[in-house]
Amino acid sequence: MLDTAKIRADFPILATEAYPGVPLIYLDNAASSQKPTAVIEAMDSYYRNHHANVHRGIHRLSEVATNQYEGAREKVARFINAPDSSQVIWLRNATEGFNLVAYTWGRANIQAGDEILLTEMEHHANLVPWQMLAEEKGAILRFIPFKEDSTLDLSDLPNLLTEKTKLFSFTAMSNVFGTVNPTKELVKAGHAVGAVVMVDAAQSVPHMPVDVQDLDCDFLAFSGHKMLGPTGIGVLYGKRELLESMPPFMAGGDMIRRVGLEKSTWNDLPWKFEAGTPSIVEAIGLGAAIDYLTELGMDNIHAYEQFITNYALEALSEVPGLTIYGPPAAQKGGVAAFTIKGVHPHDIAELVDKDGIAIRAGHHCAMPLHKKLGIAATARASFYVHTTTDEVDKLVESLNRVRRIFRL
Amino acid sequence: MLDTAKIRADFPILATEAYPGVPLIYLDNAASSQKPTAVIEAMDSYYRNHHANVHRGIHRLSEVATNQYEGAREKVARFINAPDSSQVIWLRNATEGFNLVAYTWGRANIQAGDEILLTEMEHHANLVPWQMLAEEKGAILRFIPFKEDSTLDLSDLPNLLTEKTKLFSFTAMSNVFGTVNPTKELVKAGHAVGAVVMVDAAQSVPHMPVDVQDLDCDFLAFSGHKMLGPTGIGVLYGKRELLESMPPFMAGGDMIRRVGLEKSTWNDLPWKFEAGTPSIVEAIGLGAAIDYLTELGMDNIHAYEQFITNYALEALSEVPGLTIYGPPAAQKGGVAAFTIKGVHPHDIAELVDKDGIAIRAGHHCAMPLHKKLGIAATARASFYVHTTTDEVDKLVESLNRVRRIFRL
Amino acid sequence: MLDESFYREQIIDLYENPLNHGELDPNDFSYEEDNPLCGDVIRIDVRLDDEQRVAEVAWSGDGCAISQASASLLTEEIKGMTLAEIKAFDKDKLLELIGVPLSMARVKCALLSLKVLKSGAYGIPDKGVMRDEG
Amino acid sequence: MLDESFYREQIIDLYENPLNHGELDPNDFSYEEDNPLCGDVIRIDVRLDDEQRVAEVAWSGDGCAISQASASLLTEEIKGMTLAEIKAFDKDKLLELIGVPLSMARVKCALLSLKVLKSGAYGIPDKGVMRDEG
Ligand SMILES: Cc1ncc(COP(=O)(O)O)c(C=O)c1O
Ligand SMILES: Cc1ncc(COP(=O)(O)O)c(C=O)c1O
Repeated sequence: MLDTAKIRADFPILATEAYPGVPLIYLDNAASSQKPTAVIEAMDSYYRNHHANVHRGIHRLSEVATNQYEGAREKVARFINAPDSSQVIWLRNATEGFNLVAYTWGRANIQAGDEILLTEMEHHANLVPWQMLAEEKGAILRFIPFKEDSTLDLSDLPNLLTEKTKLFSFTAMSNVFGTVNPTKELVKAGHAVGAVVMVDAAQSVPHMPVDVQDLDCDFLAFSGHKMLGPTGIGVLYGKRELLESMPPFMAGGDMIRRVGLEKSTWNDLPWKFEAGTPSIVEAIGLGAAIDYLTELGMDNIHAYEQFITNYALEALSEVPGLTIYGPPAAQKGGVAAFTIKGVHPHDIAELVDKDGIAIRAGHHCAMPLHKKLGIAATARASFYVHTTTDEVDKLVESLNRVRRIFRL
Repeated sequence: MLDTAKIRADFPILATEAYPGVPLIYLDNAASSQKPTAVIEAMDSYYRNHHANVHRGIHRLSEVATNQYEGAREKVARFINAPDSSQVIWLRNATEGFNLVAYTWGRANIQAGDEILLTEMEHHANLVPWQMLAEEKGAILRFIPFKEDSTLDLSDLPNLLTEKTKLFSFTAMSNVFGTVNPTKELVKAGHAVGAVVMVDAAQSVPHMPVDVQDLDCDFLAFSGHKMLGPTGIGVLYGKRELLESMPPFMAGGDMIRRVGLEKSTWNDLPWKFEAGTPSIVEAIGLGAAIDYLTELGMDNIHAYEQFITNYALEALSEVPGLTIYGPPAAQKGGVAAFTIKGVHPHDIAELVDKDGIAIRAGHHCAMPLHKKLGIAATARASFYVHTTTDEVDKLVESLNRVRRIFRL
Repeated sequence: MLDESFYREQIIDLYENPLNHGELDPNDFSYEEDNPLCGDVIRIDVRLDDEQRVAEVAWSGDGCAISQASASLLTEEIKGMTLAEIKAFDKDKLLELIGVPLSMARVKCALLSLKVLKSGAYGIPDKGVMRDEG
Repeated sequence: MLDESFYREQIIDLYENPLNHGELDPNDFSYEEDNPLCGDVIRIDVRLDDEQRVAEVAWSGDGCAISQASASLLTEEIKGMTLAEIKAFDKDKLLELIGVPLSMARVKCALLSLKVLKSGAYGIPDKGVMRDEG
């Protein structure tokens, strides 16, 4: 099991106070994670000692910067077991990954009448880019529904996933329910009908071991800021033949081979998809985050989060009037979305904040999911390697006070 | 005049050594600038004390993060005198700005036979996105040539800039020649024929006062990392009516108002163009860089760079066999691109690097410019607020040693 | 350290027993909008008298205690006002009526009702035309 | 602190007096490529003998001292080699021939000639077909 006391000492922000005398309890990790000292210092030290633009420079600083930057790409490749680091494309965030695939692979391959299969539990990032593509091309969006127990209803899959399905994109883990979907099986089902399969790994890569070769997915995207890394960096993994066959996304410096006034040719992978000066320090920071996560061990992290989630679900269920959305802990990552009868989630979040507890309230960028549940918003507590049972207890205590304020 | 000794103390990297016993002389500022302590610490402190995802959160951290992040947007707006901060769109880098406009405004407005006018001195960032757009739409690219003296040849402008010209995009300052183009006059000429005018300000905003209302340009893009700010952040300024009329670029969280399974509606400016978790700390870092630049004063910075460039041009001209590309110092920003007869620019850059001097060699992402000059590459020294005459002298000394090694 | 007085009794009272809650049909203007941050929705329906003053007003919708209390307080306050007065209604006035210190995100909740009201007030011609046609 | 011995005399010698410089026309294969980093271009033309061994080789192009010296050294080295030997030519062997420590960016310069040579060698069938047609 993880040594949370030791881990907490690695996160400077966890020693701060939300309000004078009120220590911070950070339970908003699914929105964005905090950063350990090792990550902050890797970036700080880079700027103090090594910064230069990458790739185009012969001088030593540029060489050092390029080595660190490309070294971070290799760390990512190893972390997700990509066959080669050239299949790791840097993005701003996971969201850019869906847009990149929609604009490049999508516009080149999706035609009128083609179907794109998603699920009803997708984050807007894995929904709206496909809506735009479908509208442009006259393609059809279809959705795998979720059941009462917040898991996907696969009973109708043979009708939803057919030879018309050109793309199948779904989340490995819901950021609201926490549902961990059967990713490998779904990839296989997609391939069986000849679909290209993309995985939204924004919530899975930070919290459990992910092996892209084992999953056999065609594309997979995630964000650095949710996995102890900096903002401004994300990753798209893709199968080589696909990435090579795709037109570039953005154009500019570094992504070209030769440029004439009228025509240009493209650079090799991964640079073909990386136009202009990239997020250099952010890549290096993500590399440091991966070192930190690897040191803890993704299996250990997953096991610890199972434990703390289980603990939280039990503790929360004792709050009168509280409803938790999502499957039981065994099928669930470290998030607990809930409502309390008689108190709007906004009011819950604001009032527990006064106790120093940071949770989120809203639709969590999953409006259709909430619409189907018939609610506008939920409150959501989400956990990570530094979350303690004591913090969960404090949340429960605070929620009980919220109820009292609302005269419940 | 700027107090360079005082300024240099603000840049930790300037106190480092390129090789043991060899202090760093950083003359690659046009590729990417170094960061003052104030910028590094603003980001460091944010991660240690305030990080959270922005916009969607009610808890205090999210509120603080959102305030800092949106506060940085206001700093940018004031810095370039944008009418409103909602016209400041965050990008990864300047390059993304041209791509954003090409994908959104461009695809909605450019038709077969329309003309896009550029210049022969553009960076690939302001060339290749238009090539892709022109190819998709059957539009025609035209180019304002440059003259022997490295300034634009405007004699044929009435034939190049006509009612067929739907878009006119050009650089305010060439990153190779240093030529400062008559931006305001060119914008006016573009508007006179009804063209939309975009300015590449990647090299101007870091080095001189820029006022978008005075220029009256429709779009303007620049990068944070070239103006003492972090990597991973850039800015697109646009006129409100244009930005409002444009479809979104990338889709996902934060850029939407309502999301249904089949259809979504877009958020207000600027968020309509900002999908997913943005580069939060990078925006804050850029805000700190703007504070630093403002404190020095953009007029002072420009005057100092005129001085140091003048000094460098004179000193370099004494090196036998050295040719400088670009106009005289009065029309030129702080870059000096040059070749030495008998030594390839690569060899120059590598050999001066051994003296601790970082300069760049290559096409500087301006292949067509070099092609027209009939050369594959130049060496380029580029200056900033911390560059001293002593550093320039050391460069000249080092170049003379390069000549000796090459038996010249 | 939960400041239990933070949600003034009044807010909770109004949340439990809202003022002017309901819908008016027909009405002289009606407008509905949501806060995309959280999905709060407010609709305000207004009937004017012969002098174009607010004769009747009702609000409906879903939302947090702040946005609901704000809608109650606002609709109570504007009774008898002219359209011009509504258009000039200052947001600080509403925040004052609410009377509790609000964070930025909550200010949006608090002002949603005012935004809806003003959109409706400015939208009258359009709405009118639509009603005439329909 | 400029290490003047860094560019070994040999590199400068070869830069001043390249070996096997020129073009071969006709040839059994010819390939040209650039290093997009810097615009260096190398072209290598090869004529094979009856045993499919390199009989004649010439290179042309523009570039830095490293890429030019590398082309001289490589073309000198492969004379008499079979296609199979060329395809198996190890890049470390070439770096050894160059003999000066190189930074990453310069390793690309140094290996450009080998990349060109191998591309040409692997491309023979295509080239052959094209020549037959033309
Ligand atoms: C004139 C000019 N335009 C555009 C760019 C592109 O900037 P970035 O690579 O930060 O997108 C640069 C810098 O390389 C430049 O000098
Ligand atoms: C499941 C899921 N997908 C995609 C995203 C988008 O991530 P980002 O905002 O970093 O692009 C998120 C996070 O908000 C998420 O939880």
